[in-house]
Amino acid sequence: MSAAAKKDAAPAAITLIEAITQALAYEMRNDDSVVVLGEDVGVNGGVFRATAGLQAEFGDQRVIDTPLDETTIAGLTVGMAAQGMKPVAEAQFDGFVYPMLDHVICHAARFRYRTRGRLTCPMVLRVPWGGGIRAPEHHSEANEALFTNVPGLRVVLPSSPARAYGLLLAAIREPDPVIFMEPKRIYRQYKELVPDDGEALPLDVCFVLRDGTDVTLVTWGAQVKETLEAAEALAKDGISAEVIDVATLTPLDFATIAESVAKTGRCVIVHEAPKTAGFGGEIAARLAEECMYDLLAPVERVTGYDTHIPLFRLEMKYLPSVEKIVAAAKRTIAAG
Amino acid sequence: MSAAAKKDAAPAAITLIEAITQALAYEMRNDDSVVVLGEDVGVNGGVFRATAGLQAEFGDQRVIDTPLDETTIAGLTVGMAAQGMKPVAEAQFDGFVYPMLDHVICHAARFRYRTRGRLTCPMVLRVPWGGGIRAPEHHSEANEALFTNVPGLRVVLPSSPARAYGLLLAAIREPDPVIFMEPKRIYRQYKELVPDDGEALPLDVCFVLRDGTDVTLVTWGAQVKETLEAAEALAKDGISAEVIDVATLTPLDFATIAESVAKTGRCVIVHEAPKTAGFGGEIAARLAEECMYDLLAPVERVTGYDTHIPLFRLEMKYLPSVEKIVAAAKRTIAAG
Amino acid sequence: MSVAATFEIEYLQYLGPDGTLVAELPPEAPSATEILPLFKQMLLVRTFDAKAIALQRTGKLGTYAACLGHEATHVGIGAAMRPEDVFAPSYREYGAQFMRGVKPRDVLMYWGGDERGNDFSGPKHDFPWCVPIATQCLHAAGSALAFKLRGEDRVAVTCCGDGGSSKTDTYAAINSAGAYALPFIQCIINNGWAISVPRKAQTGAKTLAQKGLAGGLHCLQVDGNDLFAVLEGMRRAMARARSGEGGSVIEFMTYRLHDHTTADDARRYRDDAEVKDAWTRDPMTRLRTWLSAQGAWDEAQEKAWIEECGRMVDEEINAYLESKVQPVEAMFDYLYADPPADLLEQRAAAIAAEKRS
Amino acid sequence: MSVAATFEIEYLQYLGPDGTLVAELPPEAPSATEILPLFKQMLLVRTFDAKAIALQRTGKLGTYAACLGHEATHVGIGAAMRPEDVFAPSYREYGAQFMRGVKPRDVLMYWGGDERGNDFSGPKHDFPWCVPIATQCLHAAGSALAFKLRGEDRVAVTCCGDGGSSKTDTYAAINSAGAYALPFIQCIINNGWAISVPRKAQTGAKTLAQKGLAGGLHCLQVDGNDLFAVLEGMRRAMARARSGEGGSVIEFMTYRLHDHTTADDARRYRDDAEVKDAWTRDPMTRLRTWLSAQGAWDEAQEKAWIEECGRMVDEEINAYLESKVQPVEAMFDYLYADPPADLLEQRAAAIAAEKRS
Ligand SMILES: Cc1ncc(C[n+]2csc(CCOP(=O)(O)OP(=O)(O)O)c2C)c(N)n1
Ligand SMILES: Cc1ncc(C[n+]2csc(CCOP(=O)(O)OP(=O)(O)O)c2C)c(N)n1
Ligand SMILES: [Mg+2]
Ligand SMILES: [Mg+2]
Repeated sequence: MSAAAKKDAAPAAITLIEAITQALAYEMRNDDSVVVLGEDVGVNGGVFRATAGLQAEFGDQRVIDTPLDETTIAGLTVGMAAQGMKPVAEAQFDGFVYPMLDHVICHAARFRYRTRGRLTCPMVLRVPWGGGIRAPEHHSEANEALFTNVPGLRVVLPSSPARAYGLLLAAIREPDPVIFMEPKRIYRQYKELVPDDGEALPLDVCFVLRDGTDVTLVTWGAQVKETLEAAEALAKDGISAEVIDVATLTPLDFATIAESVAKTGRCVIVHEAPKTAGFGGEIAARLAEECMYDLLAPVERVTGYDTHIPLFRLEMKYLPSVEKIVAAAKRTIAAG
Repeated sequence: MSAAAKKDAAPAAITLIEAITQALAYEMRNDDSVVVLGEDVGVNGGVFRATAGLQAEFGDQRVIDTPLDETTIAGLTVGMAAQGMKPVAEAQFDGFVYPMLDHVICHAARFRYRTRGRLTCPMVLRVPWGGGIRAPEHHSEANEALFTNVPGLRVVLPSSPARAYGLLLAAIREPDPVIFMEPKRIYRQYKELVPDDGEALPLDVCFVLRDGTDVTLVTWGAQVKETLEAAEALAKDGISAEVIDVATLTPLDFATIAESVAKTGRCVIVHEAPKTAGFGGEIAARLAEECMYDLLAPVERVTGYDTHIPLFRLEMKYLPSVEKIVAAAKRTIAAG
Repeated sequence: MSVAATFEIEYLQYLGPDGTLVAELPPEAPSATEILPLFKQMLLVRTFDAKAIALQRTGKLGTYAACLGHEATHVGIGAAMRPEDVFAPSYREYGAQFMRGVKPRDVLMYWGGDERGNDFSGPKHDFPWCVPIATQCLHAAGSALAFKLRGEDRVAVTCCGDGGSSKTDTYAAINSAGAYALPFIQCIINNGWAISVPRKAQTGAKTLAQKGLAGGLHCLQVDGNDLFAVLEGMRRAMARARSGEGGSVIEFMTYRLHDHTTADDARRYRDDAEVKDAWTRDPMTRLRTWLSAQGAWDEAQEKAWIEECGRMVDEEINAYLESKVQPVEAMFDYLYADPPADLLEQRAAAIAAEKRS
Repeated sequence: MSVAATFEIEYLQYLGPDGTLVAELPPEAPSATEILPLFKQMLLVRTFDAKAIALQRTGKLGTYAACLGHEATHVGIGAAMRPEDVFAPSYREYGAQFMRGVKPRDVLMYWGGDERGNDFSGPKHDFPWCVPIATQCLHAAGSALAFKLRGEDRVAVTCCGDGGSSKTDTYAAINSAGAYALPFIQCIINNGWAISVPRKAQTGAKTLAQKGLAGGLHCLQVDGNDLFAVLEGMRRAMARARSGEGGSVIEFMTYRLHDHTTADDARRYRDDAEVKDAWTRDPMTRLRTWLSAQGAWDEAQEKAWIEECGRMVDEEINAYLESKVQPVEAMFDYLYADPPADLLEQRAAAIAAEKRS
C-alpha cells in the first residue's frame, strides 16, 4: 500500500452498508476493470445507498444503471466478466434474484470448467439478504440455499462492517464468481472502525467470534448478532458458548467448525432460512459424518420455519430469536 | 372406478416413461381441467416421448406446444393454474429449469399463502432429471436442491414405472404445486406391470423397498437401482441392508427413515447431486438431530462430487456407483 | 429494395392539458354525465392516496407506493373491464382495483404487512398485488389462455410500468399472447420513471407501445392523463380481444407525481422543474375543467364530494387500524391444502412459543 | 389521428434460388473471385456436416446438431467479422466458427462429450457453444458493453434460432443493446423449425426481424440462402455498429434440411414435401450456378475440392478419434482458480477410485 493511501486510511467508524461502499470505492480506484451495475445504482446510489457517491466519483461508465430486468443484469455481467472486466452486479433485493439464476448457474459457475480455463467469470453478485426490516413482500428472503449446491460458486455472507469490507474486497479480487449476500437487517445496526486499507479477508475460513467450551453456536449473516447475544445470556447462566460466523458458506471451512465441536461436544446451528434443506443441514450433516464421536448431544438447528417469511406484522415471530437460541443451547447441555 | 375402466385396466408391462404417459392420459380423461404444455409436447410427443399420442387423443387445446421460453412456460402455467386449470408443464431438461424458478418460487409456491387461500396453484412441473444418458451439456443435472428449501412446494422423484404412475397421478390431483423430477436414465431401463387403474400413491411417504437390519440405504431417483444392487452385493457378504426410496423429498417423511435407522443403527445416503448442500445433507442433519442415540456409526453420503457433472466421456466417473455404495455401507459396519 | 413489413402506431389524445378538446371525441365516448362517476372515482383515489401517504409518514403503514398522477389511467382501465374479466395489477393500480370492488382497507392491509390484504373484496379471480416486476403479465397471459381454451368470453388485463416494459416477462407475455391470439391487454403505464431510472434509459425504443410489435400484437399509445383517450384505447383493445382478434399493448403516457414509494426520495435524482411541468398535465385538472365547462361539475360539488371521500377513506383506515394481527399459526395455515406432519409440529411449537412470550 | 411511430423493415435478396440475380448487387458486393473462397468454405462445411452425422450414426459421436442448409448464413456471418470481434454462437454455427479458426476436431470433441472442444482453436475471447437457448445473446450484449466502456473498436455478434427469438434472453439482449447503443448484432437464424415447433407457432410477429423494434434496434430481413444478401446485411450492421450507430437485428431466412439433431426424427412432425421444396432454395446450388455462369467454377474444380475437403475432414476426425479421454481429475481442475481443500480431497479420492478400478 502506498504511503498516500496509508495516510488516507485513517480509521472511521462506519456501518456495514458504508463498509460495502468503502470496499467498492477502494477497489474501483485500485482496479480499472471493476464496474458496478444494477438497477438504481447510479445517481440514486442504490435503494440501500450501497453505491452512494460512486457514480459521482467514477462516472457513468463505471457505475451503470441497467434496464429493469434481472435476466439482463445477470447476462450482461457474465458477458462482461468473460471479456476481462470485473463487474459487481447488484440484485436490488433477495427476492429478485431468481431470474438471475440461469446465467449464474449455467454460465458464471461453468465458464472456467466448460472452456478448460479459456474463459473465466470473475464477477460478484451483491444481494441484500434476509428479513427483519419491515419491508414489503419479496424483500426479506434468506435464499442462500439456492446457490450452495452449485459447484463453481463462492457464497459469502458478512456479518459486521469490518468483515463486509474485507470479504467484499476478497470477493471482487477472486478470479471466480462470488455471490455476496448482505444482511440488510444489520446494514445500519452499528458502527465499527474499518480502516480503508484495502486489506481483504480470506474467503476460505469461518470466523470464531467468541471462544467457549460448552457449546458451539454456528451461524451467519444477521443472526450473528442474536447468536452473540445468546452466548452472552448463556454466559450469565454459566454456559460457555463458542460462536462461529461461517461467513463463507461455500466452499465451506468445515475444519474450524469441527475443531470447535471437538472441544465443546455440542452444536447449535442458527439461520433464518427455512429449516428443511437450509444450509444448516449441510453443517449438521458434516457433523453426523465426521464428528459423531465428538458429539455429546444431538445437533440442534434454530431456523426459520418451513413456511414463507410472513409480511412484516408477523415476521419477527418467524425469525430465530435470542430466546430460541438459548433454549436450544440449553437443550444440548441437558442432553449430555 | 367404473366397470368399464376396470376392464380397460388390464395390466401391461411398461417402462417408466410409458408409465408417465399412461398417468397423464388417465388423468386427462378423468379431469377436463388437466392440460399439458411445454416445448415439443404436441405432435412430437416430447423429446423423451412422455406425451406421445396425447395430442392425437386430446387435441391441441389440451396438449399445447409453447414458444421456446421457459419463463413463458412457467408464467403461463401459474396463470392457468390460478384460474382453475390443472396444467402439467414440461421442462425439456433439468438444465433448462432455472428460468422457471422465479415463477415457481415467487408465485406457484406462494399463491395460497399470499392470498390466504383465495387463489391457489395446482400445477405440476415435470422435469426430466439427472445424468447417465450420454447427453449434451445441461442435459444431466441433478438440481433438486433448488426446490427443497422452498416452502409450499412438493418435490417428487419416482424411481420405478409403478411409482412414476402412482405418484404422477397424485401430483396432478394435489391442490398445491408439485415439482415432479423424472430420472431419465431409467426412463427405459426396465418394464413393470402397471395397471392403468387410476390409483394414486401417497405423496407423504418414503417407500421401503427392501427390508434389512444392519444398515439403512436412503436414496431416490436413478440411484435406487444402484442402491438395490448394492444391497444385493452386501447381502452376499452377509450384510443386511434396508433400502428406502425417499420418493417425495419435501415435505419429507422422515419418520420412515428414523424408524429404519432406529433398527439398523447405520445410514448411507446416496444421491447424484453434488454433496455439499445436496438434499442428502438434510436427511443426515435430521439423523444428527433426532436419531443420534440410535446411530452406531457415522452417517455416510455417497454423492456426486462438488463439481459439475462432466460431459459424457467422464460422467460415469462422477455418478455414485454400486461399488462406492457398498464401500460406504461397509465403512458403517466397520465403524460400530 | 423490397419491404418485409411496415408498422404504424397511433397516438390517442382528446382532452388536452388545458381541459379543452384537441380532437373530436370518438362516437363511443361517454357523455359528461357518463364520465362524471369516473371523475369522482379519480378524486376518491387521490384522497385515499394522500391519506395513505400520511399514514405511512406517521408510522402506521409500511412502505406505500403512491398513485398520484395515475388516476385517469387507473380508473379508465378499471372502467373498461367487466367483473368476469381478470385483472393482474402490479402494486400501484388501486384506481383500477377500486372499480372492481377492492377496498381501500385491503390496500392498507397489504402495505401494512398483512397477507389478508390480498384476500381482497374484489373479484375472487383477480390476481393479488405483484411485487416482482412484470411477472403478473405472464399470469394474465396464462389466464387468457385458460379463457381461450375453455371458450369463455373473458379478457385478461395486466399492467406494468415503463421500467417493467424492460422486464423479460413482459416480452414473454406479449409473445405468447401473439402466438396464441389471446384475449389479453398489456397496459404499459409509462410514468416516466422506474424509481431513479428515467424512461429513456430503459430502452432504445421510440415508444413503449412498440414492444407489442415483437409479438405481433396491436399497439397503441395514448395520453394516460386524458380519461377519454384511456377509455377509447381500452375500448378498442377490449373489442379486439372479445372478437378473437387477439391481444393489444397500450402505452399510457402519464407521470409519477410522487416519489416512487414512501421509501424513496426522488429529489436525489429528479429535477423539481420536471415535476412542476408534469403538474400542468395533471389528469384531474383537465377533466374538472372540461366537466365544469359542460356544466356537469362545480366547486360546491367538488367540496362536498371531497369531504365525502375523506369520510369514506377514514372509515377504511379505521377498519385497517383496528384489524387484529393474525395469530402466529396464520403463517402455517395457508401454505398447503394438506399441511405435512413436520409443519404441523412447527406450528404447534410456534403457538407454544407465543404463549410463553 | 395522430401517429406515434412508423417502421419499415427491408428485405434483402440478390441471388435467387435459380442462381440468377433478382436484384442488382450492391456496390460493396464481392466479385466472383472474392466470393469463391466462401463458396469453397460452404462446401467444406457441408462435407464436415455429413461426416459428423455419419460418425454419430456409427456410435462414434454423441448427439450432433447438423447445419445442413445453413451454410450461406453461417459462412457469411463468419466472413463479416474480424478476429478481434467476439462471436457468441448457439450450438450450430460451425460455418461461422471455422471462418474464425475453430477446427472441426473442436466441434467433434464437444459433441463427443469432452469439454476440451470448447477450448477451441478460434479466437480465445469467443464464447463457447451455448446449449441453454439464447443465453449467449446476453453474453454478446455484455461483451459489447465491455467494448463500448473500454472504447474498443470491436463488435459482438450472436446467433439464435427462430425458436430462440421467443426466448426472453433474446429480448433482454436486444433491449440492452438499444438502451446502451451497443456494437451488437443479433442474428436470428430462421430455419423454419425449433425441433418440432414451426416458426408460425413461436410468435404472432410477421417477421422475426421486427423483434428488434422492441429495443429500438435496426431491423433487417435477408435471404439466408443467398450469400450476397447475408454479406450485405452483415456489412450494413457491422458499419452501424462500428460507427456508433448501435445494434441490429437481422433475420436470416433459411431452412433446416436435416433433423433438429441426430437425436431427433423430423418425420414425426414435418412433411417430406416441405423439405423437398426447401431443397429448391438450397444456398449451395444457387451460388454454384452463379459461379459457374461467371466461369469461376466448374465440375472438375468441384470434384477436386470435395475430395480435398474429405481429406481435410478425415484428418480432423482422426485427431478426434485418437484423442485420449481426460483423466478423472479434469473434472476438478477447472472448477476454481483456487480449489478449496474439500474439493482437493474429493479429487484425491476420485483418483484413488480410478486406480482401484
Ligand atoms: C424483479 C424486480 N426487480 C426489482 C424490483 C424493485 N423495484 C420495485 S418498483 C421498481 C421500479 C418499477 O418501475 P416501473 O416499472 O416504471 O413502475 P412504477 O413503479 O413507475 O409504476 C423496482 C426496480 C422489483 N420489485 N422486482
Ligand atoms: C433453455 C432451453 N430450452 C430448451 C432447450 C432444448 N432445445 C434445444 S434446441 C431447441 C430448439 C431450438 O430451435 P431454434 O432456436 O429455432 O434453433 P435451431 O435448433 O432451429 O437452430 C430446443 C427446444 C434448450 N437447449 N435450452
Ligand atoms: Mg414507471
Ligand atoms: Mg430453428
